[in-house]
Amino acid sequence: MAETLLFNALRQAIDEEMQRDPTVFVLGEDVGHYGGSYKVTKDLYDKYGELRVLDTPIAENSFTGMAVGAAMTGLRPIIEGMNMGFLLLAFNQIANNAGMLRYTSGGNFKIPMVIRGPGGVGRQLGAEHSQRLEAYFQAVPGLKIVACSTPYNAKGLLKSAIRDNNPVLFFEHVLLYNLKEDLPDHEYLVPLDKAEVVRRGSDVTILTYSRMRHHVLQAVKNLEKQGFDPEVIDLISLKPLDFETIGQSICKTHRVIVVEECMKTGGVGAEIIASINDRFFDELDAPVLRLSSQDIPTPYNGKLESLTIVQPKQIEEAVEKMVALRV
Amino acid sequence: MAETLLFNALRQAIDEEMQRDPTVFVLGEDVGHYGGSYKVTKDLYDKYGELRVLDTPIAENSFTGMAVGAAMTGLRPIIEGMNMGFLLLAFNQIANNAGMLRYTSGGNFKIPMVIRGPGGVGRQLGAEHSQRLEAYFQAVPGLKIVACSTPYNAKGLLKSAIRDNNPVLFFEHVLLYNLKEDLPDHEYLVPLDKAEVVRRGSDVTILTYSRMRHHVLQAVKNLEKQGFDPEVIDLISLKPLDFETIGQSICKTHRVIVVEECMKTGGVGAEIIASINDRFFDELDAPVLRLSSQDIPTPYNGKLESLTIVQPKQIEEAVEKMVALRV
Amino acid sequence: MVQERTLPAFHAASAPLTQADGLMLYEDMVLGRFFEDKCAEMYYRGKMFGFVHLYNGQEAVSTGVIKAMRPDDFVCSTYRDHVHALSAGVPARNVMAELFGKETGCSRGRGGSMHLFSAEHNLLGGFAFIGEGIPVALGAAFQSRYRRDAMGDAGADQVTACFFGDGTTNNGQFFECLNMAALWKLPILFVVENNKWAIGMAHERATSQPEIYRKASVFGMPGVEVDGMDVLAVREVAQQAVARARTGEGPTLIECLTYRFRGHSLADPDELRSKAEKEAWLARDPLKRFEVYLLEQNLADEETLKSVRQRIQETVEAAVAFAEESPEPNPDELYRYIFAEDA
Amino acid sequence: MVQERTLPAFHAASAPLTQADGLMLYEDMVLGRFFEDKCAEMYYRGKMFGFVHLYNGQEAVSTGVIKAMRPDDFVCSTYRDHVHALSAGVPARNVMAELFGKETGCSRGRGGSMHLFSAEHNLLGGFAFIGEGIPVALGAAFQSRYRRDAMGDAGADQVTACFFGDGTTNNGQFFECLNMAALWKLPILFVVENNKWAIGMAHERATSQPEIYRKASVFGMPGVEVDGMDVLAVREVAQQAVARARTGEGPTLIECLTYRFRGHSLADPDELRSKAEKEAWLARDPLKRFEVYLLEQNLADEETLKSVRQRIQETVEAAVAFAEESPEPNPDELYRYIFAEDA
Ligand SMILES: Cc1ncc(C[n+]2csc(CCOP(=O)(O)OP(=O)(O)O)c2C)c(N)n1
Ligand SMILES: Cc1ncc(C[n+]2csc(CCOP(=O)(O)OP(=O)(O)O)c2C)c(N)n1
Ligand SMILES: [Mg+2]
Ligand SMILES: [Mg+2]
Repeated sequence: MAETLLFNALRQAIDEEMQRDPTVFVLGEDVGHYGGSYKVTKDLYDKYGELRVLDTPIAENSFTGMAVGAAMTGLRPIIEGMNMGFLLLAFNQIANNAGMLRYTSGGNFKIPMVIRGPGGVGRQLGAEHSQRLEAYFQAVPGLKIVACSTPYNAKGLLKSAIRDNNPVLFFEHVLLYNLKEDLPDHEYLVPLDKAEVVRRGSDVTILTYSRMRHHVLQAVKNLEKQGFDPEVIDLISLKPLDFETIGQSICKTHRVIVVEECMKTGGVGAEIIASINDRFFDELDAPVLRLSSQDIPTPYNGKLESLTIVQPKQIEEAVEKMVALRV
Repeated sequence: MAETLLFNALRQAIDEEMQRDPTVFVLGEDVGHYGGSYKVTKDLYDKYGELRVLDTPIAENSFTGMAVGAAMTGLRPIIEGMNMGFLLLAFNQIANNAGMLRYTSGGNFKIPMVIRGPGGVGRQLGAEHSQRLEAYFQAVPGLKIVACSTPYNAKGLLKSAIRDNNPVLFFEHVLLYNLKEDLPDHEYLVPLDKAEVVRRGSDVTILTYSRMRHHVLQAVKNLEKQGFDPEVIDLISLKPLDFETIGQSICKTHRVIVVEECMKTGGVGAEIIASINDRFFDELDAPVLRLSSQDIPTPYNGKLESLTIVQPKQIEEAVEKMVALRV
Repeated sequence: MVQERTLPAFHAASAPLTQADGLMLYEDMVLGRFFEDKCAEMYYRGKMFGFVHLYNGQEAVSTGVIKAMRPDDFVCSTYRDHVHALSAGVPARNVMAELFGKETGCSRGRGGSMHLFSAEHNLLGGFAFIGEGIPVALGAAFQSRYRRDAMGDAGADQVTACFFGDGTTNNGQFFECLNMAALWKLPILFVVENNKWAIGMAHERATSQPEIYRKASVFGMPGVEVDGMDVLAVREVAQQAVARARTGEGPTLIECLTYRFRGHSLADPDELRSKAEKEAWLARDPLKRFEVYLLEQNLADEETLKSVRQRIQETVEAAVAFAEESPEPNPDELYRYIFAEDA
Repeated sequence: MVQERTLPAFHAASAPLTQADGLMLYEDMVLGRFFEDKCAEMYYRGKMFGFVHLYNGQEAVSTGVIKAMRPDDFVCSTYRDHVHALSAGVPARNVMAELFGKETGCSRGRGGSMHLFSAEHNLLGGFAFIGEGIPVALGAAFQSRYRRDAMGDAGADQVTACFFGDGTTNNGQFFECLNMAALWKLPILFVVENNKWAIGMAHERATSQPEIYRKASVFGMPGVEVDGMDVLAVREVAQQAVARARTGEGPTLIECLTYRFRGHSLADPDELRSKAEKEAWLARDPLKRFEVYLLEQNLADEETLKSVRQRIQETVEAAVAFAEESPEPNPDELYRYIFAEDA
């Protein structure tokens, strides 16, 4: 298949799954006529009609709850959060109903739904449109949380998420929609719960996800030249975390750096470090290094914004410090 | 002063601050005529009238936003969440506006407001009324988060929170309202950002907060008989964490147990452990032990419910294991 | 005391009732009443815990609406859900067992009073938070339309009834869902049980326009008010609304004027409602009123009614015995039902 | 193309206008227009970033409402906030500097286009999320009432105007706040700028009842519709609403029928709106129309208007120069303004 842009990879995933299963439908703001703010549902309206590609009023809490009700009664909704931040208005439906209802109902209902859309820090979009929401949602019981990072995994993961019988919060990154990659011609799925070892190495384990995968790889290019050999793991599944893959790496390298775009306080990195403490403390030769974005609303000014998130240079320095200086 | 119940200590705090400052007012569901579901505002309506003790319609998102607007324009609202869980409906206003607006406005406005009410796992109240919400809110920039645990600190902390010029999320515990304690006759404040060393000791540092403080103390009674000497710290401030107090203790004991009612994944304990890793890794003789509640919606059944949260016996065992066996 | 609203006129004669239907409605109302009385007793005896919200006084609404629906229709409730569950066909013993927290409860003891669910009976819940059930109900209604119009299943004509209180109609989800239901002509009944109070908040103190049914008008949706103490009146408006929904004509907002005979929950001191108000409404007890009607219309004699009551009393006692004897959930299954694979 | 709504009749003669007022309104509208045109230019030249939502076509609303208020009244806006900020008195250079992300911006470069704030000018924001400004505005209005009635400050008669779009009126916060405003008689104007579209969602596809002003009726609140392309018509309804609010009579919902002349934001391809629709509305340009009116009524001659335009053009150019020359925020102050103590 020709080079595919990430947003088109997502579109293909949705298209294929809608074709395959008539209970799959998309709903959200401007997903229909407009084709989605980031073109992920472009032209699907013409193909599937207004009920299967449902343009909703701007009522996040209620259309999310509506999707829960539809999922309970046998449909498989895919909610597009035009920006995932808007779904803060639906926090109650996502936490109490999508996440908890199955358990609280004693297994009466299952809730196969996907909540997907762009998150993360964009390019000068301002505080509300540049959020790091995984921190807010990671404690919700019953939710699976996934972050895609390449056209290949975006497509395969989204297909798996749509087929999963549980609610999946699916994060795309607003600055990755135009990544390109050759995708296979045949159908494929990527499992939701497996971290991806992006680069094998022996010096140090770098745990990352979403856009930061690319910042890490940029740093790694320079680090390689200097003779460093880091192992890079893209977590993919932010909840549950794949501690099999993470653990194998730690037992090999004994050093860990977490690189995340998430808020530092209470972020995904915090949980990773706590879990490493729980499980692999004795394997560690040094404290885990936590590189997160700053605990501030994302400022609009470009320079302040760059200071807010982790930059490749900082990752390089962290690896150098940890590996070369053996601190 | 005579023995005071915790809910009355809170009531006194509000009463004194309303008396002192005419811009302080309370709003929420049933805070007026009804006197609050847990009687924290009992009779204040008669004393201060309907605008200062404002009964709101059941519209959490909007009355929270209304409080933000009132705070921006010079009032000092105290929101009562009848149950703090209901404020999940106000997540957007709490995160984007209460928490972030000051920063995003470049300091144009300050937002002195308190959002208080009962949280935590009650006695068979079911999943939605037995939430552990600090996990959901801890990453919000700009928020201070406080958990009171005794009549004395409840009163002093709430008074400080009301006087603070920032948004404070103030957690009470639904099962602690009837705790009794002799309170001083004179006015006092308790600082929002200081952890409380509840018991000095040398074997191990137990970090806890809210109701779990009492579970810990119950465990400690038995542990003392066995000759253990744990240091017990009530965090009080869940954000920011008081790492001065925490650090001093760790440098003394070199062993840490976190006892929280919070969800394990992404809970307050996760952030504590990650921060200890960041700051005091070399002081640790063993991995931090994390005792959290289970990552499930709180089940209604009493036995399952007890299994969901940490019990004193488990705390005892954890200390024994950590200290006696030196694991 | 606030002036009571004038009730809309309703002449039972306009809706002829068979004897069988009359007894079926009566039985359902008696079941609701006796079940709740038993709950109060069990609560005070320490058999059930947490917040328990009883339905006494409002039985005509549950019975009038749900018994106008088909068993394959959907019902969505609130924390005041026992009686809706019963009307929807969930056996009393499974509801009682749930309140006792037992494995045989309709939510397997995990839910409790405010979280009753039964997939088998198309009971969508039991929602403990105000208003959050409305969007969920909307989803079930959307699903019916979707099956019919997007999946071509002509038989997909299920209707959804969504119950909630006056206080809830000040919450945004109510309005958001009225709009979507009308916009997409979804087969749903929004049934407001206006019992004049939201815990301690009198309806007029919470809303700038107390006539809730009128709110439908600005969504291009029919809104009707009905005497919620008269099961036949409720039944009639429900039948019309169900018929409209079933044939694809869209939603209806039904405001039932009713009253709860007990405090908000069993933990509520109930000090704010005046004695006069309570008495005025108690005098309109829907159960007594329907009894009188059945007798007057010769649809039943004292004997028959008594035997119904006896049978229901036995059902409720049996439910308690069942609940008592049922096992607790297995502690090893603490994590079961988090994910769909744990079925 | 959807049939356009019939506009409510308005006779400018009924609201006599002084020359000074005429020129003041004209100047404000010109400022709004020229400022936004300059923003488009600067955006394409890479001077500003992110989502930038321009106001072209809607100027009669901002000017008509805000210029009917006092400087100490409150204004609350959305992401489409530049022109509201200007009408509220925030100097063009501070708005422009904000869009350039400079320390001299009204939000000190931290906010950007969708987050304009100015405590000095009682501009409450700049809210990037739909509807979230409505409750905040309500809070400012509550504060006025609180100062007057709970703190005894008889001079506390400030009014708050809250602006938002048609799409936003399907969000729960809109309804929740209408209710509270009416219930507590708060001094607030809910100003709906119905420009027929919410990004790519046509208003009729998003709402079951497109006449938004009617929604006020079920909250016991006056609702009026007005030609949003006619600054005098807007001004008149605003003046009445402000007077009502000021004297304690409560809120008003004002629906302004208007249109945006550009895409939703500068990133929007704007492919869904028909050419015919755009042309029909462009022909009703509020600025041109008001120009004609001023000339016809002899309130100004060509010369005067031209000099106003020239002056405003200079103001806007000066704003750009100011923004260009202004310093970036100090990186050391990355954490400043998180807490009140960092003032
Ligand atoms: C989101 C939310 N807010 C508040 C509550 C607390 N609460 C429970 S019932 C109730 C009153 C509801 O009144 P109404 O809708 O009239 O129903 P009724 O109880 O009268 O049947 C309130 C405020 C809640 N459960 N959920
Ligand atoms: C809570 C939330 N949901 C969605 C959006 C994305 N969004 C931005 S503007 C807009 C359309 C708003 O339309 P309208 O209210 O008519 O205002 P207009 O842009 O036409 O002025 C949408 C959906 C948002 N900013 N916030
Ligand atoms: Mg009620
Ligand atoms: Mg619009």
